[in-house]
Amino acid sequence: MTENIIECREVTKIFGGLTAVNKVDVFVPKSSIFSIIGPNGAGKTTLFNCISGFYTPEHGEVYFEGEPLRGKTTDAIASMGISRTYQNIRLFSNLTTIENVLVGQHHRLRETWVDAILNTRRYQTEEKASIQEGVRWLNFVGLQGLGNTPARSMPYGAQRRLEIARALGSNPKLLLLDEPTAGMNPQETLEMTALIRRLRDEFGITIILIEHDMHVVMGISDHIAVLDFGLKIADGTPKEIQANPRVIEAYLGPGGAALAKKYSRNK
Amino acid sequence: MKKFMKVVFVLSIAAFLFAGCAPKATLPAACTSDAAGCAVFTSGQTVKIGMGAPMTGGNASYGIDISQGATIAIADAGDVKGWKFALDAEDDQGAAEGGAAVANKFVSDPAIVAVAGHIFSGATAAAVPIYEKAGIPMLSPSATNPVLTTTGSKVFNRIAFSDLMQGPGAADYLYTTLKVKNLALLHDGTDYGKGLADIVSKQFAKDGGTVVDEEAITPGETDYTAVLSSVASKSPDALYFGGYTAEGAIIANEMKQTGLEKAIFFGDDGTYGADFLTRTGSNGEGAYASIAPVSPDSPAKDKFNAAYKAQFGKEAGSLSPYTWAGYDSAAALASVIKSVAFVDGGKLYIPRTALITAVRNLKGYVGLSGTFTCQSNGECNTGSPQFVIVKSGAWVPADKQ
Amino acid sequence: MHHSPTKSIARKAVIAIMTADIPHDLKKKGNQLLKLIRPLLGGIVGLFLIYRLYVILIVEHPYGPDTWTRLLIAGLILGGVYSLIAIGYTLVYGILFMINFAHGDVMMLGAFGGYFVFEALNALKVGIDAKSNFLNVYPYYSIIIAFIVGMTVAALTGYFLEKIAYRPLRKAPRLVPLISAIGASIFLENAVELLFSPQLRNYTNPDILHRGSGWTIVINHSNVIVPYTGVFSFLLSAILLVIVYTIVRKTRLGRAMRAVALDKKTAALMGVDVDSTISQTFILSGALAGAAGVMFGIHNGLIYYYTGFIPGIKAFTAAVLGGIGNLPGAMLGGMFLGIVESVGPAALGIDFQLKDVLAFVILILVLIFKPSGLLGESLAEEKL
Amino acid sequence: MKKTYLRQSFDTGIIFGIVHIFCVLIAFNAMLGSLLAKIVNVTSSLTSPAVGALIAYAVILGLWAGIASALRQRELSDGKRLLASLVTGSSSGLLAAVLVGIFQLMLILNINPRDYLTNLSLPFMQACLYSLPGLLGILANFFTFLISAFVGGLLVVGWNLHGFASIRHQINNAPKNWIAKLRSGSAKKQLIQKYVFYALLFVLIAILPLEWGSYWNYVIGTVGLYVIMGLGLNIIVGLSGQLVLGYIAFFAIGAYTMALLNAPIPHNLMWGFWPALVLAILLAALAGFLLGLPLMRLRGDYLAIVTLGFGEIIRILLNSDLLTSFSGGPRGVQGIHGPTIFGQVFSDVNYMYLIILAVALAMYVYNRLQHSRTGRAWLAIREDETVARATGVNTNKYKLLALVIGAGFAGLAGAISAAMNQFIGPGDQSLMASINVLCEIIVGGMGNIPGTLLGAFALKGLPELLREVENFRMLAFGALLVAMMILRPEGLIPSQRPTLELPEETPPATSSTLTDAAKIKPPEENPHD
Repeated sequence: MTENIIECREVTKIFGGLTAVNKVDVFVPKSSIFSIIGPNGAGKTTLFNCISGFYTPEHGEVYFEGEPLRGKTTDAIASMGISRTYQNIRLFSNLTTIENVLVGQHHRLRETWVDAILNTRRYQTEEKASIQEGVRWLNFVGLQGLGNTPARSMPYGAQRRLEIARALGSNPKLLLLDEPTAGMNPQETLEMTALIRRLRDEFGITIILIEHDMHVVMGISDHIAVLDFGLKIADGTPKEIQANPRVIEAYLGPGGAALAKKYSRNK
Repeated sequence: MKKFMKVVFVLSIAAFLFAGCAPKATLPAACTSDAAGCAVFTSGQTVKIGMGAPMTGGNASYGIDISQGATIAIADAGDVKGWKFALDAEDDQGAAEGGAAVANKFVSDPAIVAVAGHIFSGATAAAVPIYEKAGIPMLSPSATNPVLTTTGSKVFNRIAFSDLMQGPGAADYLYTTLKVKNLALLHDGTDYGKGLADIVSKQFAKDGGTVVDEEAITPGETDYTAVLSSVASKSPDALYFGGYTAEGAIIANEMKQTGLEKAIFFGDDGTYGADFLTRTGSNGEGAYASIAPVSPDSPAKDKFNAAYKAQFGKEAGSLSPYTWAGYDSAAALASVIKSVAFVDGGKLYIPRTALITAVRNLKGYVGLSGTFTCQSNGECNTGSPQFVIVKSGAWVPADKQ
Repeated sequence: MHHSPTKSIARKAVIAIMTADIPHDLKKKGNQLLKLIRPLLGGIVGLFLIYRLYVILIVEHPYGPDTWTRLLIAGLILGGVYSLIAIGYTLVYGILFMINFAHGDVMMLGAFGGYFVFEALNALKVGIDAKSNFLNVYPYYSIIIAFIVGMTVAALTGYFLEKIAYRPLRKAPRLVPLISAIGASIFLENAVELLFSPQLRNYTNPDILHRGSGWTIVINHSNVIVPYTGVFSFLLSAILLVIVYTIVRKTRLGRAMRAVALDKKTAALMGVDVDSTISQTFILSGALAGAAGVMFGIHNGLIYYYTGFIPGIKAFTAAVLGGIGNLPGAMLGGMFLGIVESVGPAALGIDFQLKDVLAFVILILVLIFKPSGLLGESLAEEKL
Repeated sequence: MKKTYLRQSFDTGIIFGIVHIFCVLIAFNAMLGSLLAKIVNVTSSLTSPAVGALIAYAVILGLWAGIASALRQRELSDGKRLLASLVTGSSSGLLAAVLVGIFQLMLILNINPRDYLTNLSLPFMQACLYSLPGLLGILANFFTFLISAFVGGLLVVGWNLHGFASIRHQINNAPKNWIAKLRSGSAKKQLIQKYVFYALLFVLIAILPLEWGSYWNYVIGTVGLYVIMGLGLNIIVGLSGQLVLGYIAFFAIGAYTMALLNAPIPHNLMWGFWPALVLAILLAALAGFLLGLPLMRLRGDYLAIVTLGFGEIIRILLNSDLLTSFSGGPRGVQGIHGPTIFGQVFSDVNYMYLIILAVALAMYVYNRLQHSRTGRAWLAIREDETVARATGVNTNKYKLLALVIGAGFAGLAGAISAAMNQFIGPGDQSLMASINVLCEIIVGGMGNIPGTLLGAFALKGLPELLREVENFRMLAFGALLVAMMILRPEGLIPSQRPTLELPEETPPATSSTLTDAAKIKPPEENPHD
C-alpha cells in the first residue's frame, strides 16, 4: 500500500447534470509509468484536474503519499511535488524559455523581493544556481542554446518539451503528462518516449500519462487504466488490457472483441 | 553623425553656463532700490497680465467666461504710456497641480507683471507661494476660500466677495428680516459653497434660530430630488444654498416638487445672475440672493454686457456668475500698473514691489461687481452685503427693515 | 469598529510577506486568512448596514411615508436611465470584452441631438399667435422626432467610434482599446465644448412634459408629485429594455451577436459576418444611449458637454454590479444602483454627499461575495 | 469589390472636407490663423481672424489632401495621380463651398447662429468668406482647395514625395531601430557607449535643474513624479497584470499623510518631512494591502471597477463634511512645510534633485524586482494565472505584493508632490488623474522603464507644450491618444525580456544551494549532442 504514490478512491466529479468522472479508483505505484487511456470525453483530463487540484471532486478522495489533497490549493499541491503539462500547450508565452523553467523552480527558491532589491548573497547564489539548473533541464529535454528565445516563437514540438522542462523545474515526485506526443511526427514521438523513460529510470519520477497513441502507451506503461464515459472499465498491465474485451469494445464498438481476436490469431 | 551630436551637446551645455552670467544693463534708481527689481519693456513690447483659469474639463465655463470678461477689460484699459496691455490666460484646470504649473510659467515670463487670478481656490493656494517668491501681485476675481487671506501673503488680494462678509449678513437677514426660525442648509461641496453654508449656519444659530438640517449635494448632477425630499421632511421655513447658479437653479426648480413649495430659497452671489432667472422661470419667483454692494444695473455694466454679447455671442453671466468680477480684476490691475509704471530712456519700467504695495493699497475702486478697497490682509471686497429677490422674472432689491 | 481584526490580520500577513518565505504550515494559515478575511470584512460591513437600517427605520424613523415615496420615485427614475446606459456597456463588453469608456459621451451627444430638435421645433411657428409653435401644437410628433434624431446621432457616433477607434485594435492587447476609448471620450467632450460652448443648455420640453408638474398623490397630508417626465422616462426605458432583450434573444442579429461573443473565429467560420455584427452592436448600444440622453434631458432639463461623464461611470458600475455581459444583470444593476443612491443615504442616515461612497461600497461587497456580479457567470471553478 | 481610383480620391476629398468643416465650426482654422498671425505679428482673434491666416490654413489643408490622394495612387501613372488629386480637391472644395454658402445665406438673412454654434460670429463668417461679396467668397473657397490640392498632386508627381510614406514608416520604427543599434556592436563598444551615455546623462541631470528656470523645473518635476507613479502602476498592471483604475487613491493617501503631518492647519503636528515621507509610503502600501486582501479573487474588469470605486470613495471622503475637521474638506491643506537644507526651505532646484533621486530609486527597485524570482512570478501570473498557480506560485500572495509595492510608489510620489506644491486638495484626486497614469504606461509601452519615462513625458510634458493652442489642447490630446493606440498599440517602446547570460557547458551541480535539490541530479552531459 505504501508503495502507491497516488491513490484515487472513488473519485467522482459532476458538471451540472453529467458525471465526468464516476467512482474511479486509481492506484499508482512509486516510480512507475501509469497510462490512462480511453475515448475522447472519457474523463481523463478531468481526473488529472482532480489530482492537480483544479477541481475538487464531489465524492471520493485523492491521496498523495498517503496525504489527502482535498482543500489544498493548486500551488500547495504543486509544491508537494505534483506537476503537470497541458493538453493544449499552456506556456508563459511572452517569457523566454529559461524564464519558463525558472518559474517552474519558483516554489523551491527562497529568495524574496527584499533579497532582490538589496541584491543579497542569497539572491545572487540562488539566481546563479537556478539558472544553471534551468539550463541543464533545457539541455535535458533537448532545447540547448534556446534559453533566451521567447517561448511563443518556438516550434510546436519544442514547446511540448519546454512544458516538460518547466514541470521538471519544480522537482516533482509525480508528473502528469496530458497527451505529450499529440501532433508529433514519429521521430519526435520516439524522442519523447525515450525522454519519458529516462525520467523514470534516471530520476525515479512517477509518471501518469494520458495518451492516444497506442504504440507509445503499450510501449512504455507499467500499468494502464481505461476510462469510458467517466467509468474505469479496466485496469492492469498492457498485456491484460490488450486482451480485455471490454476495452476493445470501448474502442472498436460492439463485436470488436471477436474482430481483434481474429486479427491477433492471424499475426 | 555621433561626433556632431556630441559637439552640439557640449555647446549647449556651454550656452547654459554662460546664460547664467549675462551682462546687466544700468537701471534707474527706482528699480535698483526695489527689492524684486523692475519689469523692463522696450518699445513695441506688451505689458502682460496673467490669468490662471480652468479652460478645459468640467469647470471650463468659469475659466472661459472670466477670461472673456478680462479680455474686454484689457481692451478698455487702453495703453500705459504708449505700451499695449495683453492678457495671457492659461489653463490651470482649477486644480493645485495646474495652478502651480501656470504660476511657474508666469514667473518665468518677465513680461508678466501681475496676475488676475487664479479662479479656483485650489489652484490659487498652490500658486500663491510661487508668486510670493517672484514678487508678482495677484487680484483674484473668484477665489473665496477664507484661508487664503489668513496666510499673511503680501501678493494675494481678491475682489471676490469674502464669505466672512457675506455669510453673517445673510444669516442675520434670514433671521431678523425674513423671520425664519427653522433653516435648512445645502451646499455643493466646493470650498466656496461649503464655506458660506458653514458660516451662515454658525451665525444663524448664534442669532437664536434653529438649523434643522445641513446637507451637501454632488455638483455637476441634475437630479437632487432625493436630498431635497429628505430636507423637506425636516419642514424648514427657508433653504439656504451655498453654491453656484447651475445647481442653485435646479434646486429652486425641484423644491417645488419635493414638498418644499412653501420654503424660501435663499442663495448667494454665486447663484445671483440672469441665468438663474432663465433656468428657473416661474419656479424662481420669490428666491433671494445676497450679493456684493453694487447697483444691479449701472450704465458701465450695461456697456460691458453689450460689448460681451457682441464679442462672444452670449449674455454676460450666462457661463458663470463671475463675468463682471473677471472684468474688474483685470481692469483694476491695469489701472494700478498705470499708476506705478514710468518711462526712462525710451524704456518702460514697472517696479515690482512698488506694484505689490500699490495693489494692496487699492482704494475705492468702482467696478462692475462692487467698490473695492483692499484691507491689509488682501480682502478688497468688504462691506455688508445687499439682498435681492426675484420679482416677476427680474432681480430687484429686497426690502430692508 | 471593524479595524482591529483587519489590522491584526494585516500585521500577520505583512510579516508573512516580509519573511523570507512562507513555510508550508504558515502558507496554509495565510490561505486560511485569505479565506477568513472575505466573510469577516463583508460580515462586519453587512452587520453595520443592518444596524444602521434598524436604527433609522425602527428607532429614529425620521421620514414619513411621503418622503419614502418621493425617494423611491427618484430612485426608480434614476435607475431607469442607468440601466439603459448600462445595457449599452454590457452589449459592447459582452461582444468585445472591452470597456467602451466613451459610452457616456455617446449618450451626451444623443442628448444634444434631442435638444436641437426641441429648439428648432420650438422656433417653428405653425399658427398666427405667438404661442402656437410646432413643439406644443404637435407635442407627440415633436417627442418622437426628438428621440429619432437623438438616437440616430448617438447610433452614428457609436458606429464611427467603433470603425475609427476600436476596429483597428481587435487584435491588440486588452488595455489598448480601453485607452483608445478614453482618448475618444476626451475628444468627444472637448469637441462638443468647442462646438456648442461650455454653456449649460436648458431643455425646452413640450408643455405636456413640463418639468416639475405631475400627478399628485396625498400621503399623510403632503402631496407627493409623480412627475410626468419621470414616469415617461421610466416607462420608455422599460419598453426599450424589453425590445433590446427580445432583439438579443430572438432575432437573427441577436443570435449572431451571441455567436460572436462566444467565439469570433468559429462564428466567422459559421458564416457570421463578425465586423458587421460588431458594428450593429455598437449601433444598437449607441441608439440606447441616445434614448437615455434625450430622456435625461427631458427629465433633468440641463445638459452640457460633461453631462455624459458621471452617468457613464455609474452605468458602468451598474453593469458590473449586475454581472457585465449579462443583459438582465445590467437592468437589475441599474435599478439597484439608482435606488441605492436615492433611498440608501436616507435609509442608513448618511449624508447624501456620500451616496456614491455607499454605492461603491455596496458594489465592492457584492463583488466580494459574488466575484462576477449579481447575475454574472460564476468563476468559482478555475477557468481551464 | 474594388473601388475605382477616382472614387477613392473622391472619398478622400470628402473626408478632408468633413475634417475642414469640423475645424471651421470649432474655429480651429482661426486658431491656426492667430498662431500664424502671432508669428508675422498681425492682430487677429478667434472671433474675427485675419483673412490671410484663414487662406493659409485652407491652403495647408488642401495641399495635404492633394498629397495624400496622390500618394494613395502609388501604382498609377502621373496623369491619373494628378487627376486623383484634382478630384480630391474638388470634392473637399465642394464641401467647403457648401459650408461657406450656408454662411453667406445666414449673413444675407442676418441669422446669428452663435447661441448654438458658439464660434460662428458674423465677422468670423465674413472672414471665412474671405470677406468677398456674394458668390465670389464661395467660389474662392472652392478654388483654394482645388488649386492647393492640385499643387499637392504636382508636388508628389514632380519630385516624388514617397519620402513622406517612408519617413512615417521610419518614425514608426525609430525607437526599435535605435534600441537595436544600441544593443548591436561588440561588447566592448557597447560598454563604452553605455559609459558615455551615463556620463552625459549625469552631466545633464547635474546641470539642467540649475539652468532651465522654475517653470521647466516644475514641469519636469511633475513628469518625474508621474514616472514614479508610472513605475508603481507598471508593477501592478504591467508585471502582475491586474487592471487597477483607482491608482490615484494611493497617491492621495501619501499626499494627505505628508500634508496632515506637516501643515499648521488642521492638526499642526509638524513631524518634519522625512518621517512623514516614510509614513506616507507605509500607509499607502497598507492601503494597497487592505484593498487587495478581500479582492484577490476578482479578475480583469471587476478588479478595475472595484479599484475605480475605491479611488472615488477616497476622493469623496476627503471632500466630504464628514472628514472636514480631519482632512480640511474641499479646502484641502495649505502651507505644507517642505524639507529644509542648511536651515532654509527647499528651492525648486532642490526639489528637482530630490525628485531625480526618488526617480532613480524607483527605477532601481523596479529593475531589481523585474528580474528576480518575484518579478518572474508576477509575469507568470500575468501570462496565465491558472498555470502559474499550478506551477507552485502562490498567486494571491504575489498579486497582493504587487499591489502593496505599487501603492508604496504612489505614496512616495504623493508625499513629494504635496510638499512641493505646499498644497493638497481633493480636486487633484480625480478619476482622470488615475486614467492619466494608466495611459502613461500604455502609451509608453507596458512593463518597461524607458517606456514609462517616454510615456510620462508624452502625457505630462505634451499638454504643457500644447499650451499655445489653449482650448484645443485637450481635443488634440484625445485625438493623439487614439491615433497613438492605432499606430503603435504595443506602445512607443515595446517591452522585451532580458537576455540572461547562460552557462555554455554546464559546471558540476551547485544544487546544494537549492533546497531538496539533492534528490534530483540533472545529467551533467545530455544525450542529444
